[in-house]
Amino acid sequence: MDLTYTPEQNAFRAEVRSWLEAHVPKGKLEHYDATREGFEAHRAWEATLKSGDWGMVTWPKEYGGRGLDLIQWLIFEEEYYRAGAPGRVNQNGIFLLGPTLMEFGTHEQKQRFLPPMASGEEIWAQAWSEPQAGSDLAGVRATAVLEGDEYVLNGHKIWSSRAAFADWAFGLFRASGSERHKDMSLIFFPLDAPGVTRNPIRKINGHVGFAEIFLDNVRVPAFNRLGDEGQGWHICMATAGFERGLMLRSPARFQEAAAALAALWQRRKNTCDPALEGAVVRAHVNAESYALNIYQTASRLMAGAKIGAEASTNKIFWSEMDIHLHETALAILGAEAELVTPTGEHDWLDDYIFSLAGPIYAGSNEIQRNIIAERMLGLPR
Amino acid sequence: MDLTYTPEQNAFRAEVRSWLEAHVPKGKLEHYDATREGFEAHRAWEATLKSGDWGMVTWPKEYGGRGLDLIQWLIFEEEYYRAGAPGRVNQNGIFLLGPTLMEFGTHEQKQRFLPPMASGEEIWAQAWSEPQAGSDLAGVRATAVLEGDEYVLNGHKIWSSRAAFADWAFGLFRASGSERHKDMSLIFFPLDAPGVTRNPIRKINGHVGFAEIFLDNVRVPAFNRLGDEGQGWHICMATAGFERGLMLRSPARFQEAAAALAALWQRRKNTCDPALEGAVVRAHVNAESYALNIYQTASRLMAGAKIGAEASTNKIFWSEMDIHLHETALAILGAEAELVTPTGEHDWLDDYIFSLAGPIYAGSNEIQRNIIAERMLGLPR
Amino acid sequence: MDFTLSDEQQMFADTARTLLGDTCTPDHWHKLMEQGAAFDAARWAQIVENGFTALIVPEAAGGMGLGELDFALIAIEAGYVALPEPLVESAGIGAPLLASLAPDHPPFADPAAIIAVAPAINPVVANADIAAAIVIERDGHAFVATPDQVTLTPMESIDPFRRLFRITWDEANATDLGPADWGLALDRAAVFSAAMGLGLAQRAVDLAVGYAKDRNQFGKPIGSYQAVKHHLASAQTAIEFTRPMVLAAAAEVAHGDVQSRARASQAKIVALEAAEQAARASIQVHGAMGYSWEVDVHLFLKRALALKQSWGTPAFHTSRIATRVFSQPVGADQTFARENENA
Amino acid sequence: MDFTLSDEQQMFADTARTLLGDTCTPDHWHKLMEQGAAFDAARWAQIVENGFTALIVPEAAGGMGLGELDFALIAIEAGYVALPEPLVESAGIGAPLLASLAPDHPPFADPAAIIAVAPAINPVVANADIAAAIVIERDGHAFVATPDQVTLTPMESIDPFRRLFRITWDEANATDLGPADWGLALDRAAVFSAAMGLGLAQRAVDLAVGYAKDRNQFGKPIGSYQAVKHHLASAQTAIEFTRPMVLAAAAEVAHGDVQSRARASQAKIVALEAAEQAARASIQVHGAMGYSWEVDVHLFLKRALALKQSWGTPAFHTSRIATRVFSQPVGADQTFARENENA
Repeated sequence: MDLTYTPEQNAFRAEVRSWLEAHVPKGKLEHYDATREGFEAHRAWEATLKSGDWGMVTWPKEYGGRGLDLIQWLIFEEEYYRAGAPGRVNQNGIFLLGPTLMEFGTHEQKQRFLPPMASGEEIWAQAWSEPQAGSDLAGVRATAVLEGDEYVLNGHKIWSSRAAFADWAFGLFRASGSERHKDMSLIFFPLDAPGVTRNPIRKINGHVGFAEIFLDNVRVPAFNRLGDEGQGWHICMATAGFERGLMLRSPARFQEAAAALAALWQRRKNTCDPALEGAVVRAHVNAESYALNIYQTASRLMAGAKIGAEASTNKIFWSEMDIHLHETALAILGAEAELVTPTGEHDWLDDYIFSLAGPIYAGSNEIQRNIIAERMLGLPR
Repeated sequence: MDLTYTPEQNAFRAEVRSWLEAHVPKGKLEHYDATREGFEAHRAWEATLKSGDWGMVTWPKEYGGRGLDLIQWLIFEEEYYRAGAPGRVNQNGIFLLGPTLMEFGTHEQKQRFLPPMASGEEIWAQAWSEPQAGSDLAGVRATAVLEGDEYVLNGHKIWSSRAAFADWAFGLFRASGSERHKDMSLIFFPLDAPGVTRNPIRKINGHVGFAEIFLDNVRVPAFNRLGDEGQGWHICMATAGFERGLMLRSPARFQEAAAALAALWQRRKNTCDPALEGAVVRAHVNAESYALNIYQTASRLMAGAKIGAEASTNKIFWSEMDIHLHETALAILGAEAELVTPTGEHDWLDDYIFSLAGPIYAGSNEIQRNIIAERMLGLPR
Repeated sequence: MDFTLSDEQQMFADTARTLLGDTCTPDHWHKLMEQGAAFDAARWAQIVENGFTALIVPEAAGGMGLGELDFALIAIEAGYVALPEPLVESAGIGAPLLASLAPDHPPFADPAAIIAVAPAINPVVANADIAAAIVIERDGHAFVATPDQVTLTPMESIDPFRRLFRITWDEANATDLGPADWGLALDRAAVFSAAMGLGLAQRAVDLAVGYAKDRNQFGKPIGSYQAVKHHLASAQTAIEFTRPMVLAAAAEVAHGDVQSRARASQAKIVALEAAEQAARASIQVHGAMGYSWEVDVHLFLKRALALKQSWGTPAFHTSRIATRVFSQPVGADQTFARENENA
Repeated sequence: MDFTLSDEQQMFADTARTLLGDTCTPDHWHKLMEQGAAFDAARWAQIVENGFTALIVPEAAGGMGLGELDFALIAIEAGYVALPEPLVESAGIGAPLLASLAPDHPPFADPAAIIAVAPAINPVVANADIAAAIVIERDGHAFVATPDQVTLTPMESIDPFRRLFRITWDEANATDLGPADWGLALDRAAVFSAAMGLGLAQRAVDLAVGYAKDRNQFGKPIGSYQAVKHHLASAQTAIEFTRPMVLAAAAEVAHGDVQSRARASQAKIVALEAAEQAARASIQVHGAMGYSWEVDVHLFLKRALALKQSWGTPAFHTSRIATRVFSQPVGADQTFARENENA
């Protein structure tokens, strides 16, 4: 165990920091889920990132990445959040589908899809849930029928994040007449293909972060199927692991939020309940706990280990810590907590509302606790 | 709604207070679960109580009670805890079996069993659980076979509270060969009857509050069966309602504990984390919430209502509030929290350990939440 | 000692529940939100017609002169429907305050008139732009002004049904009504906020129960899963222990002593906590649905957040309870004790 | 930057786990409790023989001169078996403290000798009666004495395996070793208490998992019920996030800066919380069994309670973290920052 950075790692941090200082937009961009303009501003930021070769630092160079290791990734993320750089509009692509493609895709698929994903030219939505299939994904009813070298897709997807404005979506489809986990395939489709209708769904903060998608005889090449026919459930479970796990929730985000909370506290502590200081300190402790856990996991993965059920413990930990942190902020804000923040200021209220979704999406915390109990602890189903 | 006491109620309070001031033992009695001596000292106190006609104030006079209403009972309890009077060693009898006997017993049974219960001459243990039947009481295997006008009892009971020193026990027995909820009867047996063996079980505070009981062809008269043959499950469920409900956990206990906590805080606040004051105040709020809820229930019952699933909400509330209160006390005590208290002082540590049993006994809080969800909210089984 | 409601009180509550439940429906919420509106004139007229705005206004000011407990029962129902109109703020807080100082003030001629309140403890004032009178606190005095006599800056609340304003004003353009009982106004506000919280909490649970019975996952209703049951059972338990606290606090407001102030504070803390807990449990049970604008449970979360912090933060109210705990006798015989009896 | 253990460290931990697991069994706990004893000479001899008491004693005092991380791995295993003997107190805290001041002190001739510590922060001192030396804090100095030079009053702990004493003494009967690094002793104590807490927590969960697989109610193992699963999954989650904190804190103790002090405090807080949470979940899962002396989980609860408050209360350690948060830069790039780099 050596908890110091190498000179190379320190030099890398300095490089990231100076590039970000030169390129991060000064004002806060409108949220990518708020309007088409906000979405496109974030796409432009992805292009800027790509111009510095920062699109997806851990991916191999041939697929649009920079070929860095996980510690470098963590350093990049730390600097990224420290600089207050914009949120990643393509997170469904780069953090969720990307790693899955890397594991299950053919070389041709990787060449086709990864570089425009890393550059933000193609922005992805996920299309897992259906009206009757939320936590119970095996209840998916949308179908994919192979006709020649094309799939014909039909069905109704819902709670598709980013789908209001994105270019592509990936989703689970089943062979006609199949049931539960069997005969499902993971297939990509363009959101502007003939037969696709999307209706935005407003989130409780008013943003159109979700959409429902109707697919009516949408034709896509068989090339768009990831993995073998019928392997969809297996791949989907792997993706869910990524979603809950390492990539999507880098510790830097929570550490910066905890630092902002500490600053808020110092500005307001003379007009607040002094007992709140304990919660402010605790937010810092939680964020460090999370960061150290991720550093440990990164070290283990670099030493050859595979990520397992600890993805579920991560999911529970970050979602609960995020709520605690934002609850504390609202308590500090007191009677002003209900007021919508002027543009440009730290939006504690919106982030609190968003934090409440944490225990729900990417596999509800109830499901995660079942997974931990059954797979880590070996309790019976 | 009228939240003031009548002059008669105030006079009653004064009468209780002056009697208790004259009679409550000055020193703290040894715990009734600690030793035989402690047990007998509490039996002697019950006799003193009875001498003032305070044995069981709400019972009819003909069964050894005083015939008072529930508001008077609450006033009595308030004064009882305020005076620091000894714990009721016969609580399994007076609070649990007594109300059940009142509802299901014959006049002869009431005449035989209630007066010596109210006077402490006969002290009762409960004998519900068996090694394979804890939360799942319908799994009871002990049998009762009618031979002439006697039952022959066989089986193995465990976690019988008070059974190490008590005189009588009541338990569930089933007809040979019957299953689950069917053909069970509630039967009383003397703990010194031939064929009864009892082994004390030490609790985690070292007290022998439990025993296991082996019954080997124990013969008792059929008179000792409460209700009809086979009605045992039904009666037992009613008893469980009493146990969780109004009688066993009078608000006064928690209000006095909250008051003691406030006093502890005031003595120690200069050497403590100031943020603990919030928890001290909260303990008071919780105890008042509980008291007001019980006053409301008492008023409703006096107006003719029946107690329902709210017994389960009570169980959850008092057990969680009790843990919170004692956790707070230990936090105030800090590094001295682990030290066993000298006899005579408020034993926060032992009470904390006892509080942890709250969510377990009298139907675990998990079971109570199921009951609330199914019976109050109407969710499916 | 009697903790039951009278038949008349029960009838008031039933009337309010029927009226508000019939008019303030999910469809109506959606319509208001689409319009960006937070006031329905037709419903307000019905509320006025049923006498709810006159309930605790003294008879001297043309009201019915009933007590806080009576009004609290209505406020519970207002919470149950996330009522947008300022029934509680105007008729529960503003009107009795103004009536105690100026029973002949013109708004009392019209029971539909809205009386807004701007206490020092709140940074914003609700519905000030549509008020017939705004009662403003400064140095313990109450000043009264009309909207055109002050400067109002709209502030957006997370709750789409709260219409808030920052107010700046000049004593020259307002009428000084002299020293006012702002403590009593605060106690009423705390108790009625608590009552609304109780209604919010019960509705959040009821919405989740309805959903959990209908929604199937893994081949059975999600309401049959223990995790769902336990979330909702915990929320309902909090509600059961909030209700008597709110009713007692309402019944005792008029005492105006350290115990009644502490009770009002207790009620506000536990009721808004129960509301927040219930709303969050409800959102969690609704899954992704709970996070969308289409499911109405967010309205209950947002109102709970707003009421929790306005009219005194939880820390403020905890300090009022601490005053009672550490300055007066506590213990089993003190549940209904009064300050003057301990003097 | 590498967060993995070396093969040698892994081997130490495995050896400790085997040795302690083989000798400190439930049967052995019960035997000790029946005897009212809290020290097993045979096991202590084996611990000594394996070099665990010499691990972090400097080579100058005849020790192995290894680091806190190495010892923390042993302390985790000591927690896992609720070890009665004073391995952590003596070899982890007392010995390195005494060795830093007096490497030639007679006890170091015997690796089995017990070195007790009486810091100002603790009201009691463990195992003082069987110590070869007691190191006592006064005014920043360390004094050393033998048990017969001081007055020891036995104090009963709720943990049957903790042997505690209040100590009174006179400087005339002790040797003044001069100013000592009591801060370092406290950091070691915090980190090793945290390590024990991690072991306690995991054992409490493991005991409950074993019980929940075997115990049937309503026709199936109780471990198949969601409520049981979720209690234990929550406890295990806390453990997963405690372990890296404890290891990092141990690896950083030697820095002796505001960050390493905060890290030690963080580790102590989260680890003892995890231990208490796990023990309580385990008791709850055991049902009535969990409340009896026969099921060993109570040992883990009691040790957790004791360690949580000794060597600084949670409030004390929170204030040390606050010092770090409010006096040094915080944020995403500060996870491994050092005070001297920020000077």
